[in-house]
Amino acid sequence: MNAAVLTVRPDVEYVLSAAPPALKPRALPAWRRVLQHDGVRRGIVLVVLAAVWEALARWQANDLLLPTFVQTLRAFVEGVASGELLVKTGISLSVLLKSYVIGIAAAFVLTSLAAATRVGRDLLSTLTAMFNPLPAIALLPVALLWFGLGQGSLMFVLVHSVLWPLALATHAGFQAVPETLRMAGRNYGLRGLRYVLQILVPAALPAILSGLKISWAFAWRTLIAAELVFGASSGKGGLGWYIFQNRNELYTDRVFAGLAMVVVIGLVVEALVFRTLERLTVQRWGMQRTNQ
Amino acid sequence: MNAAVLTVRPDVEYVLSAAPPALKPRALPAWRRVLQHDGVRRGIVLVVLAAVWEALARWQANDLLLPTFVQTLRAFVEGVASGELLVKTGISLSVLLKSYVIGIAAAFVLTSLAAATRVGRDLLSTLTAMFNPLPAIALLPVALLWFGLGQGSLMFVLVHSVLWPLALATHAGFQAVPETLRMAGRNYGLRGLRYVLQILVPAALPAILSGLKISWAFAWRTLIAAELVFGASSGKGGLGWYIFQNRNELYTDRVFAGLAMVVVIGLVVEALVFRTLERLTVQRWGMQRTNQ
Amino acid sequence: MQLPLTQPGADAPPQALSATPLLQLAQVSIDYPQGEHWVRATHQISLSVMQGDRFVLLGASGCGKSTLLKAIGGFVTPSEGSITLAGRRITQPGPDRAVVFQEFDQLPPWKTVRENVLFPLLAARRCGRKEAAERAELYLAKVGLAKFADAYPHQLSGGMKQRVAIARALAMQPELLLMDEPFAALDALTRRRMQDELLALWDEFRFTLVFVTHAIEEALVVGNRIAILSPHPGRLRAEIDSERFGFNNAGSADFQATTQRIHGLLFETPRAAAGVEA
Amino acid sequence: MQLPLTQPGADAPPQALSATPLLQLAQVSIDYPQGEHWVRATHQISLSVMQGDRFVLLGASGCGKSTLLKAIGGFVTPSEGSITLAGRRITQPGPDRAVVFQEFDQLPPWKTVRENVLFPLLAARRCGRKEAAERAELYLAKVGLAKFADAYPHQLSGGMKQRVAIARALAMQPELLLMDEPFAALDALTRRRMQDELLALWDEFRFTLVFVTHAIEEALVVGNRIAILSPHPGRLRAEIDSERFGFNNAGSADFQATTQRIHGLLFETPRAAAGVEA
Amino acid sequence: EGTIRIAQQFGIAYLLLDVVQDQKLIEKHAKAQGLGEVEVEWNQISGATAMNEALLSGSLDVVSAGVPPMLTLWDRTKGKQNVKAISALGSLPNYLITNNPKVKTLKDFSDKDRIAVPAAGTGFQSRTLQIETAKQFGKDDFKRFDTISVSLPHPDATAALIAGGSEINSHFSSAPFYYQAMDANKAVHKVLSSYDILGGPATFNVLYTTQKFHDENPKTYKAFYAALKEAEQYVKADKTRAAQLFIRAQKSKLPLDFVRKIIEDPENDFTIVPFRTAVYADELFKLGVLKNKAASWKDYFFDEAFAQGS
Ligand SMILES: Nc1ncnc2c1ncn2[C@@H]1O[C@H](COP(=O)(O)OP(=O)(O)OP(=O)(O)O)[C@@H](O)[C@H]1O
Ligand SMILES: Nc1ncnc2c1ncn2[C@@H]1O[C@H](COP(=O)(O)OP(=O)(O)OP(=O)(O)O)[C@@H](O)[C@H]1O
Ligand SMILES: [Mg+2]
Ligand SMILES: [Mg+2]
Repeated sequence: MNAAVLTVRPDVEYVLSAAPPALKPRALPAWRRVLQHDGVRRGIVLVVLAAVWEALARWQANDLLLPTFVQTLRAFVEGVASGELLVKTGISLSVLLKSYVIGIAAAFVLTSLAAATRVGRDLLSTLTAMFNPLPAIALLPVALLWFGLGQGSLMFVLVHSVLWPLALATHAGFQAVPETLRMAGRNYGLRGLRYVLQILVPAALPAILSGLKISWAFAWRTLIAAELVFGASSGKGGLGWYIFQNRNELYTDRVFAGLAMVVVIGLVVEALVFRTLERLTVQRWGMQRTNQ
Repeated sequence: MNAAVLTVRPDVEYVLSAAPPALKPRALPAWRRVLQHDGVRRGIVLVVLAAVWEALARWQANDLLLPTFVQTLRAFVEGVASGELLVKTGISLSVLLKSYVIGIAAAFVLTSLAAATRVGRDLLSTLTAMFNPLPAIALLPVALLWFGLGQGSLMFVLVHSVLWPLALATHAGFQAVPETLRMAGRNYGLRGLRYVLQILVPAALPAILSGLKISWAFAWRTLIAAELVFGASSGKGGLGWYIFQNRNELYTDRVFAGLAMVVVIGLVVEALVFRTLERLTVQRWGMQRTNQ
Repeated sequence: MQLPLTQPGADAPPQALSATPLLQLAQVSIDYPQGEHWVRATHQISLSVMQGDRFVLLGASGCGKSTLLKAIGGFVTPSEGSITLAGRRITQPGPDRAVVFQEFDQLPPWKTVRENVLFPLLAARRCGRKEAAERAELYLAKVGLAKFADAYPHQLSGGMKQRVAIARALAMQPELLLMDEPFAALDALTRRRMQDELLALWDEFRFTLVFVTHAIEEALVVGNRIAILSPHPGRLRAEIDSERFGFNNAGSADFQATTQRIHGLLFETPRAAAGVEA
Repeated sequence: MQLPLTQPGADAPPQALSATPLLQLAQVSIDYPQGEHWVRATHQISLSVMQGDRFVLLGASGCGKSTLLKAIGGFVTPSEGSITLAGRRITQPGPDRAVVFQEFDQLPPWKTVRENVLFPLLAARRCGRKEAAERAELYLAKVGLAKFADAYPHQLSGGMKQRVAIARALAMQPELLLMDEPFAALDALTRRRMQDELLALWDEFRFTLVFVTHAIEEALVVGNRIAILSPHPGRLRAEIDSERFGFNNAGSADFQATTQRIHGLLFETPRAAAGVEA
Repeated sequence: EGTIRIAQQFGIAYLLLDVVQDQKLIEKHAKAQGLGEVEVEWNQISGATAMNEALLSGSLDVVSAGVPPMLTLWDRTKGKQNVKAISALGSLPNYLITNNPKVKTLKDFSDKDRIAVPAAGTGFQSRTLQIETAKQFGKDDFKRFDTISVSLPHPDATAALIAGGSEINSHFSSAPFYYQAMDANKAVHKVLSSYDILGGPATFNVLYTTQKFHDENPKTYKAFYAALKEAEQYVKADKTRAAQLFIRAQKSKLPLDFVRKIIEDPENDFTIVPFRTAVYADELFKLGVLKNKAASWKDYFFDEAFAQGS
């Protein structure tokens, strides 16, 4: 061993230089700093999409089927200015949020049961496999029987569309929590609900967040579709109703304005709620990468 | 230190006994062994659900809105025996599977891009936030413009319902891959597609599987709902059309038989495809717990 | 410390203590499923840990030390035999046994270093908020991480993570402390400091310690009793008394000789003749 | 080994080698984001690692050893200074530098032990399937895990996982091998065996090794050159030549003295007078 | 020329199209026109909205829906695609029925009642109701009953009415649903018929297409129109045969007697001649729903239909 002796180098000792006391963020060129900002980059994506839409619509030249971006924008601004669009959106949002919260609560109960007992696990996987593929219209008759017309039934189908995907995602997240973390939690004497709340939920938060995003989107889809069917009792129709009415009357620009409202809300909620949540939790905790 | 000297115990050496050469699974009581089997336990859940349904339906006594389990079962058996239900299911399944595969491929492309570049990431999160909440009916006019009536449009809206949730779940899974594993992969010189396929996908498999389950279910939901609207081209309507037609003729038991087919397929796919996949992958690899 | 320390009193003979071990393992075997069959990790191990013992589990890599510790922690159920703590069978984990795991990912990543130390104190309702905060401060200082109290685990080095886990377990001031190679990721000086702290705390509170290590010197210095395990499957090879060793005599001839003897017991194939049936 | 070994030939003076170090760190500083500001992990470190060096990074817990190694691996980008390998700046990771990480979760859990060793060989297209399989067999045997070739990582003990990672890196037979406390989880004997294997392989292939450890003895035995780092932030404290130490003279007076000297360099607050500006 | 893609909705009201399809009448008349083999594609789509979209997107050549949706599309495409009607599909009444014994006339509806219609506010039924409301309560109050209207597909509304006990106690219903409801629940009674509102037998559904299709496929169009005429004769000639044909073509599970009863009902006239469509054109223009005023029904029908009708 050590047969080929390498060049002998002398021992060296160094004087320790003091470290810089406080470090500032490295200066970036201005254009990179602007690009660094999420909103700006996404704004660019949006502008490009709008341009593509405009071009496509002009080329198709069939504004009863596909109005241009500008036409839609005009209808959107008119709808907002007249207050109609905002009122309808408010009605929809209130139903949506209520159902979303109920759905989250129900998913939480189901997955907590599944985390605690084998019966709960069987129940969860059987129920999701059964009910998740059922379209809202299938539940309509049953909903009518139990909740009558109006909000009750609407919320029933909305909960249906929130509950299952969220429960699936959350359960998958729970099951993937690392063994060592589980052991740590149980070592603290945590059991039952406290174990779920203090260990499983935070540890599975990335999965839960993706479930929340998915079910938020599906709640919208279902709401718009269900309001078409359920329509409005006593003139209190929401966004879906607005879309439906205008579609029937072939005011396609207003239809797209209504849909644009859904898109805008989707973008705002993504940017303000979900991104913020991610930044404050999983990214801060190093459980989710921010860059590649 | 060592102030309170404890009882002095002598040193002991032991002769090592040979370990039992092969270990058999511990014997369980017969009833536990039966319960150990997934199918049996879920069967029990199903029987209980059927009983609840039967009781509820009898109590409501309104078989135009909610037929009993037995009535539905009869209609189901008749439908299968006459072949009608099977043919319709076949038509729906073929469209569904095609769209599912296309949706998976599209989601894979989007998430791979997102894994590789920041532009991809911005694109993915903006597109999902925008399009995921849009109901299928909103895409209908555009789908008709581009794909005409029939399978093309149907597949378009189905892909829409598969793509976004799957992309969301997969992306969340990718982002949560532990840093050390990423470094290991990049250390092997893996980059681009090979990195995604050989590191990110298996490491994020639990999240991907839950995304696959969710989007499978939503593909069904969308299919049934879309077939109601699109109806049948040259008499080739699928399960959704079957449900619609029988609903129009007030054969509620057949409507429920059609829905029962969706449920049965859901259960079978869950048990045969997804469970098997989980058993062969994430559970075997210790990435998903099998019990609490 | 919750339990009043049982001192060997004048009216009780010293053997009285050994008559009621705090922790008793009786013919414990533990199996893991592997593919179609089971693999035995530890095989028929019997041990008695007295109140106030600093009991070391020593053995080669893969000999079942962690498995045994997890069984004492209540995380793994033996397939044979029984583990009793103060006469009661261990069936589940609990905050009466604080555990330092071997893995680096034992710290909930969503809690800062300070919150990580506070977490079990508050979860197990060991003490009030204020006392918990004081304890956290104290023990973080003891492991040299006061400056990092507000960092998240992913911002720490491997050794720093282990030190947080140590602080967390010590702050619990449990009756029974289970530590799985807690100092393996630490440099010589930090390790020495940690060992010192541990022994000083033991001196103060006289808790019972079960300590897994793969370093013979550490076993001799930290423990007063050493169980030596043989691998594949883990079986008990010997039990050695090490009450007499400490930092002060780490260079002594007795120390060296015992080190050598343990080395032999650990790594030489046992000669049947030398064995003494227990 | 891909690179032909550069032997100090008769016609080339010995200094010729030192003129072109294989790996050169020039004033390397690395910062991590922490909350609103940055935290400096390593500060202005300059090092030269020659072809065939067994270069040890030694330092207290949290002094930036892993950070430096990750920077050499190409996983972390320095905020100041440059790292060059054979004259080219390191910008990204690659299979020319096999890395053994400090964490236990570096093994893809979806691959068996054997597949884990095969994975980089096939991914980096180091060799054909058949040769890869042979190498995997060989190196798994070297780390004593031939029996566990078909087990999955989650079925292994901590030390066994680390040994798989070692086998995986060795099987790569890279020009530059980066190891981050690879033996920390191993018992005395296993550790000694691994050190032996490593040195034997070095003797055979003369790769360049950068080895992180916190154990002074291990540094002396394994390395031929030791860089000593001071913590918070990590700065270079000294460089020590340790070519002359090996297992055979581990008890010698020189060995003891050097150990003491390193201990002092590591843990005593430096007196400015004693320092020699490099 | 030589291909035609047609869509019908579901139900007995589209009987003429079932006959055309089942008897391959287009193919027959195409040969008579010297067109040779024509390609006929039949689709079933539910809802006027989807029909309109399919027509506008060029996915279909000929679609079918109620008179008001056709008029809306005519109104919106005037000067562009110029969608116009081809022919009627029959004069069939729609009944406003209820199971609330207190409701005898339109004035008896209260806030508590709920009227189910397929598309509240816009569909055939709602528009018809709006015309009557404007007549009874004044032009400004024509949306009075929209607030108690509920969008619900016919079958669900029928089920609700038969079962009773739900909030939905009234339904503006078309055949065969009002037959079923009144058969199954004796408490269900008629409040109003669309014939009362429109002043006599009036067209329910129409077929319509774009100017482009009409102009570019004169022979196919003629063949189609001739086929429709023959289908009308076919139904008139033997109503039992027509009922059997319907059950066969639609794979319907309805009993033959029931279908025959509907076809034989003198109120139901399966004719391609439009009746009283102008009432909608006039009234909906007055209500501001339509922007263009039709001078006569001939403004929104293609010439081929001018021979008869109103
Ligand atoms: N979850 C598991 N599934 C299957 N086998 C396991 C599992 N955990 C451990 N084993 C096996 O049990 C044996 C003992 O493992 P254990 O972790 O107790 O060893 P250890 O003494 O702690 O080793 P080390 O010093 O390397 O940490 C090993 O052979 C290992 O392969
Ligand atoms: N991802 C990170 N984010 C923020 N700070 C970090 C991160 N990783 C390491 N650090 C900090 O950098 C410093 C050096 O960490 P490093 O892991 O290099 O230490 P080390 O010398 O390897 O220590 P050990 O021997 O304990 O493994 C520590 O103070 C640590 O807190
Ligand atoms: Mg271990
Ligand atoms: Mg480190």
